[in-house]
Amino acid sequence: MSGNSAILLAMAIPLAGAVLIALNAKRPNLREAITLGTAGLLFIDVLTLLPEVAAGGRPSFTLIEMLPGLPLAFEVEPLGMLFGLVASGLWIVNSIYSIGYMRANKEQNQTRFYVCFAVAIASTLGIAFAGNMMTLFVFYEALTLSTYPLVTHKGNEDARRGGRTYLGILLSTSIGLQLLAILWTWQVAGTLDFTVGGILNGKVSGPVVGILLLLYMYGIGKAALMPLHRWLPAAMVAPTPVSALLHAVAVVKAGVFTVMKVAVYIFGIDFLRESGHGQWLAYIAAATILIASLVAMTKDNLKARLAYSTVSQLSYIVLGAALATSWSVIGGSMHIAMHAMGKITLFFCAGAIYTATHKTEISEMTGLGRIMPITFGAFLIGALSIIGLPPMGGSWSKWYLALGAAESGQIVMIAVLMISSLLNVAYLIPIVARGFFQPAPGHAHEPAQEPSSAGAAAAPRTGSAGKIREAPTLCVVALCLTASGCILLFFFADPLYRLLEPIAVP
Amino acid sequence: MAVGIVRLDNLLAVVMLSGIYSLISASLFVTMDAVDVAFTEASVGGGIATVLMLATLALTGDTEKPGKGKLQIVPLAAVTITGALLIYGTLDMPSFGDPMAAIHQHVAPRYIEEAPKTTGIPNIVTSVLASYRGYDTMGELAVIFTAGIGVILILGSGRRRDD
Amino acid sequence: MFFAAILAILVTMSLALTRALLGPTVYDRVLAVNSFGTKTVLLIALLGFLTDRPDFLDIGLVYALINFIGTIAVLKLLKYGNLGTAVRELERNP
Amino acid sequence: MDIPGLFNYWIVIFLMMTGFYVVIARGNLVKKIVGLNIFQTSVFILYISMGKVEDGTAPIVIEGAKGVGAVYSNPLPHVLILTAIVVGIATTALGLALIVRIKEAYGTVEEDDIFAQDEAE
Amino acid sequence: MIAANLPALQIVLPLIAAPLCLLLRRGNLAWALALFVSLAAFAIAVALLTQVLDSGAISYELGGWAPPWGIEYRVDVLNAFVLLIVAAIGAVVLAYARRSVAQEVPTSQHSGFYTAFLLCLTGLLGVAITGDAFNLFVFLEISSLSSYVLISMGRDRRALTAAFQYLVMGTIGATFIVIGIGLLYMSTGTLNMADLGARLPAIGANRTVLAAFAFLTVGATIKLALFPLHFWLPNAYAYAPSAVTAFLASTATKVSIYILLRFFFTVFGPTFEAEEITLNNLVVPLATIAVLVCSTVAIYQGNVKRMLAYSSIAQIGYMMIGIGFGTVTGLTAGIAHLFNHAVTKGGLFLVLGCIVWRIGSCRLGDLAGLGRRMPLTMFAFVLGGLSLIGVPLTAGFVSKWVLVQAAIEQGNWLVAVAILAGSLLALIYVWRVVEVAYLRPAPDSAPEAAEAPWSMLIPAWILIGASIYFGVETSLSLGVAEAAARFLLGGAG
Amino acid sequence: MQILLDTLSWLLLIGGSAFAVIGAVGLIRFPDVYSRMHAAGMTDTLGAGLILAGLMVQGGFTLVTVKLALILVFLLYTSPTSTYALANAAYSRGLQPLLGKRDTGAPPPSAPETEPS
Amino acid sequence: MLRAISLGLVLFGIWLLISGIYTPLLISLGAVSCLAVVGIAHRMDVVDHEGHPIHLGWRALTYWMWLTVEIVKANIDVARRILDPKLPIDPAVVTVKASQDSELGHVIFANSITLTPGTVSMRVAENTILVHAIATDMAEDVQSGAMDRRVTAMEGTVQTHLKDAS
Amino acid sequence: MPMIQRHSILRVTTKLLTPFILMFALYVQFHGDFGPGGGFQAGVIFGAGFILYALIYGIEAAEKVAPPGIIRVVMTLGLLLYIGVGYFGMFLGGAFLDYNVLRQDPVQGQHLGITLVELGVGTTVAATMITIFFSFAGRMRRAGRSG
Repeated sequence: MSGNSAILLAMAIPLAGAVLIALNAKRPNLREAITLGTAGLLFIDVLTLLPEVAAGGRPSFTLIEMLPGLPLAFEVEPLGMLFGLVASGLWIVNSIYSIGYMRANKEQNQTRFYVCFAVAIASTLGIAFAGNMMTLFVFYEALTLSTYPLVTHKGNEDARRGGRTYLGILLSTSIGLQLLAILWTWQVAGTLDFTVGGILNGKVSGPVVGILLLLYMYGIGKAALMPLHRWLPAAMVAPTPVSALLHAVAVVKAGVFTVMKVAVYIFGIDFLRESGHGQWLAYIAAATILIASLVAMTKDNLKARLAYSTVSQLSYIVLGAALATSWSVIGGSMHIAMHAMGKITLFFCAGAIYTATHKTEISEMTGLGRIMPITFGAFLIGALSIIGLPPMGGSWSKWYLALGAAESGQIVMIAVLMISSLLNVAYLIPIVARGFFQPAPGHAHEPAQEPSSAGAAAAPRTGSAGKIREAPTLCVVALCLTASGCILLFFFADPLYRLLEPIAVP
Repeated sequence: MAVGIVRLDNLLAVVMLSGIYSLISASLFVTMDAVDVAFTEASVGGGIATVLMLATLALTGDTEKPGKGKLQIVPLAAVTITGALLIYGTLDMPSFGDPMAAIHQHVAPRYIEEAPKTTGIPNIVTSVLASYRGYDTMGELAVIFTAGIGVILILGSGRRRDD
Repeated sequence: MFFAAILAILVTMSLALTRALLGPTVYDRVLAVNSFGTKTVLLIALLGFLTDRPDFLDIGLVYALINFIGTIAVLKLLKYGNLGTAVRELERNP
Repeated sequence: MDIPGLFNYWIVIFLMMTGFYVVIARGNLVKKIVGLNIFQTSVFILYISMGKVEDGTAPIVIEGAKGVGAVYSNPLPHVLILTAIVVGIATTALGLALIVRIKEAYGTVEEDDIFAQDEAE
Repeated sequence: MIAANLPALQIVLPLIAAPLCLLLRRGNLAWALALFVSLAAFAIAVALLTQVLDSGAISYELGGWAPPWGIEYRVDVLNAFVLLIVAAIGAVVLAYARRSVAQEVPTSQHSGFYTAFLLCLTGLLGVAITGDAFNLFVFLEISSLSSYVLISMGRDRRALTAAFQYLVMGTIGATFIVIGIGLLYMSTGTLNMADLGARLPAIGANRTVLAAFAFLTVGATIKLALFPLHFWLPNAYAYAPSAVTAFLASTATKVSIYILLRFFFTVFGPTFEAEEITLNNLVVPLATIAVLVCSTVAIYQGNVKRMLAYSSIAQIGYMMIGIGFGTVTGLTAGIAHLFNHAVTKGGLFLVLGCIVWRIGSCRLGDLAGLGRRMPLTMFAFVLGGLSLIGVPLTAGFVSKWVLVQAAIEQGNWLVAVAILAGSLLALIYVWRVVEVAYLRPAPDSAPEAAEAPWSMLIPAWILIGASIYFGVETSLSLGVAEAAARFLLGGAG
Repeated sequence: MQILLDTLSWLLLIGGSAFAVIGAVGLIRFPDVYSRMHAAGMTDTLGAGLILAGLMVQGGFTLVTVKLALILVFLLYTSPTSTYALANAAYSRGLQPLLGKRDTGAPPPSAPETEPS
Repeated sequence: MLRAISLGLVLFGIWLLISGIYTPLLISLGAVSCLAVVGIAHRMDVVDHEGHPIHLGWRALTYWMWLTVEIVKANIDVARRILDPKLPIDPAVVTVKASQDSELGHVIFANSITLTPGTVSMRVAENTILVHAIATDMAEDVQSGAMDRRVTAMEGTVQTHLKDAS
Repeated sequence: MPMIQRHSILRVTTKLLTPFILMFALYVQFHGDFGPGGGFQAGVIFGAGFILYALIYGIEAAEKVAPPGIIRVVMTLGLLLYIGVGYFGMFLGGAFLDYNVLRQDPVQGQHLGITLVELGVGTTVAATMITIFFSFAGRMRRAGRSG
């Protein structure tokens, strides 16, 4: 299969899947089979691209010329390859998990759910493989719009409000700031094609660079740089699989991926570094890392805590871009994969806990670890990866980031990384500890305990009432897979590094 | 008189005054050699328009709500500005009746010269109206036709419908 | 010569106009308007002679006619508040 | 600049603006239409006055010896205004028809009463 | 013979069909005739555009009289494009109209309705095609008068007041245009627009010409409902029958913009100094305010039709911004947006018509739960809404992209930001509808609603589909728009 | 001959004008509608008649004269008719004429027949 | 029928008189026009003794002459009153007997009264006409019946079948 | 003695005048080429004559003379005549509304064209005026009934 058609297929497969899913709305089993099949096919398709890219090839494909000089074009480069692999690979796992989750919770509108999911993945791959900023922007918007129905899935007032915040922040930043930045870039550089070394390099100078950088960074709302992070906790009204894949992987990673792309291909890391404007961006990122971690500690709702954790972790990647050294860029890019794997595990666990017990607050989870050992075990692994302890994948990316900070002489940043790791420990480990080491309170299994805010639409758990067991098998399988992924990434970090090397060392 | 139209509350009187206005302007048209126009203005402005307005008054009552006679500032300003603009525009206009004005130099002479010969009728206005600018006249006819259709659609045709 | 007559007519017209503006009753206005119309007919006729193109008397004729119709319409409206029904019918059942 | 030569325009403009004022300032719909009429008629006069040629005569060819060397006024404005008059009467008719229906629907032909009723809905 | 007379046929075909429609007493027959004729007009427009693109402007002398003595039809890229828009929208809306009109207009008035509709079409086409200033006025009046009639046929009594208001404003606007034309004629002695364009530079910007310019601008501005003079529009659109709203919204104001373009660039020429001053200092700020204010007002509308009407005013603002820049990019953006918005807004109003047809209302609250009950319709609305917002891959995006580019080119950052802000406001008002339709459950008392009939849905989807298509394939819209812009700027200067 | 005709038409025109002006003065001076009608009638009949006659003399035996005559006839037909209609309308809508010293015993105008318009 | 023909002839005569252009085309157009008008008039039912009173014949002419003299006299009278600074008017409303048999006669009488300045007919009833006069002596003039007699005379023989049932 | 009102004056005058008005309208129609006037003016006068008749004799009588349906058809016929002349010119190889080709001699062709076109104008205008008046008066009658 040639690379070119593979690129097209990467978007066509999920879209075709979406159509098939929509057509089989009345047959849930077939529908879900299609979902899984599509996911598998997609992953294989993306994998076929890997050898060529790893060998230094840049498969490309131009769909149409949307505006004169501005085609919808695709080009696969290492960063996109990585992102595409992560997204498509995790989609399989997530699909398995979703099926278990959705069925167990008897959610409404499942067909719409799967359709939008497939469309969102298609958009994500579009972002990953985009060959120019315009194409990226198009799919960026498509991703926002296709995930909106997922966020508001429950359809109640809460979900609507969350959806409004989500859409409001993401679209207004992208249209108001990012698009402006893109236009400006187009005006200045005359092209939007991603070019190694940056297209703005030498075209602008002085404060304009700063303004443009600001526009881009805040325009990419999905990167959740403070203070434009509000949408991410708001999006937690979505069902957990959505939070897991989209708000741990696809959407937020699309954001930071775009940040990376902009840093590497629009500004060019050398240019960015030399202009000195990366500096303040690094400070903002650092501040976000710390503040979000602190906020995370105050959250009792598990998903909210994870959400703030995500905000914090995303800024690692932004930091990587802002430092603009080869190490930091590689570290940041690697963190896309590492954090994805870790965070999806954590969200899967949260969803599993919810499915099994209908509990959302951390304070209620005492003693659950003994009843759901696999879930909590996986949670521990994920948490360790996020914290950055070996032998988890997360340790590598933090290591490279720290190296990058050292390379640029930013000792403060190393300190920030360290403090942040400590904070991670402080807000993640207690959950595990509480689950394993504290005894369960007597009334823990009362379904009436369920907070009203959590899923009014969710059907009460049927079957053996009061008896808490592990979550549905499909959920557990999925979270085991990702947990082992975290460990695997530690051992197979080298290929990743080699894949990413070309972007940092032009 | 125009002021009278502004001030009067009695719509009937207003309508009649507007009829007079038409008559006056028609006389002016005659003095300015526009006999065809005067003809039309007389028959339309003085006749049909008045009758239609009366018919409307018969249906809607003929007194205006009182107490609205005082001048309103915003419209007055708009009017003043427009008027000032027009007067400003007149400053570069050719004097009244100046035969050397541009308007009489370019297109018109040929009509006067040629129209009677090519169309064989002495009334230049008619020949320009129906032939040189016959297309305008067709448009005009379409306009009046539209008005007819419109009135039928809005008011129903005269024939009683049992609805 | 015609000019003098025109002047006279103009004076007449302005007097009629004054009456039309003064009112006080609607009937006064109608009367003034009607009178005004007649004067206009004369004016047109005189103007035709003044400009040496007396062949436009058709306009005067139209004036007289239109003026008449207008007046009748006004009066019918004034008297009956209705324009569509036959006079005879209106008289039978007022 | 020949101010007296422009005087005619100014009178026309005054009339025009009076009509215009009636249209936009008066609340009675019938009066608006009357104002519109006056406004348009004044424009007609403006046109015709620009078509007048001094010592000219109506643009109808005089047959025979009398017509030799006659100066005719510009016929084109006349043609245009004929068309414009027709447009004017068409507009008037439509406007009046609408007024009749408005009266039937609202019971009034005063603009502010109508607005008040619309607001109340 | 037919090929040579295409420009005339473009207008005269619908015109002769109009009285014939009236003679056909049966509404359905009238509809069939109207549809047939509008399709023919569309075909002619396509033929004209290709012809113009191939071989340059076409001139057609009506009555065989050479211009400037006779009336000339002059088809160049710009008006061939406008003709295409009008004819296409006309054809689609007519195809759509049958069911919609059958519901909203009494049966006895059907043939009259289609007559008026065809007259309106004729008028708009006539305005677009003519090369004679006064002829433009005449056809403008044909279209205006018939649109007053069409608007007044709405079921709500407010349709009457709306039509009346429109009548008064429209007549004032048209009279202003007449004054302007008269003053121009006075200064040059000609009425042919090309001839005017050739003669005006010699006269220069004397006061009469300036006044003419002012009157034409204000008159056209009233007609196209630029911001401070827009107040007649929302009611007119909101209470007219659905098909009429769709047709007028996507054509009438566009044709008015065309008038403005024509006068600005062909008659006065792009270098006319007063024009530059006006454009930059008056039109652009006003248009920008229009975008912001009217988008904001649209957010607060409880009636979706009204909302879209305000949105139209805002979108007109975009076009005027583009035109106001007076550069190739700006004009391209303005003209392309003219096209894109016509397609999009036409589609949206048609979709709305489907909704009204089904549930008899277009109040926001009544749309609850429609996403489930009329999925195809609502999905079309979402797509159209996206185009209105200017999301990439929709037509709305393309023209806004070029527009912002034009703003940046001029260094006018404020306007660029305002354009983007306008998009965000559009997002808000579109999303209010989407949220209600998809996320709010239908009240139990809601009437049983199913999809609208295919005869309505398909035309609506054609336009919505087109608005997506032209977001992806831009060579037609942008290409022609750019050619037109170049023509306007280069052809007369 | 020509001089004679000119003088004649002169006299007619002057006379007509005089009557017209006097009638108009009457239109202003008279106290109520009914009496003003008489003044208006004056201009309509003799004023118009004399002026038209004067013009006819000018026109000689041509089309113009025929048209003038037609106008005159027309005026003589319509003028009393409209005056009558006016008087009738005013009277039947209850407009009381101002009366002189002597009461002639005429019936009072009837009450308004229809609702006020 | 006869009246229709005569109406057509009269119309055509007037056409010829005012047309001034005697090409075959226009004359034939004129003839067609007159025919059309007669047709419409017939449909309108206005071609009868009232609408087209040719039966009055020459008597009308003599009556007109007399009336003209009356009008001139009355005009001078009213003019005097207007110009007199004292404005010697003395309005009166009187009833005048109308002895004509046909409505047409009434009409002629009433219009004659109106045409004569100083008197205006205000209401035509069965056999009387209500007249407003500017001065009492004028009212008395009308009441004297001179005009009434002349109109009746002009009307000539009584045409009973024409009584209108209004 | 009760005074029975009679409106013979108005009726009789109208009867007398109507045919002349109509004739005059046609005169204006056909003499527009030579003097002031033309189709439009003729149409208006014709309409006015008819309106006078309708004023005095009532709409019912007027509608009997000219049924609204027929008037409506006449209205379209005038416009069709105009456009038809235009088309005819086109079929004969000229431009739209080219009268030169109507006859061998262009001058005669022009004359013919103008006459026909003016006739079309007159027809439509007269019919439209009558229609508009009928519509207004019809409303009045309806309003009078209900009120």
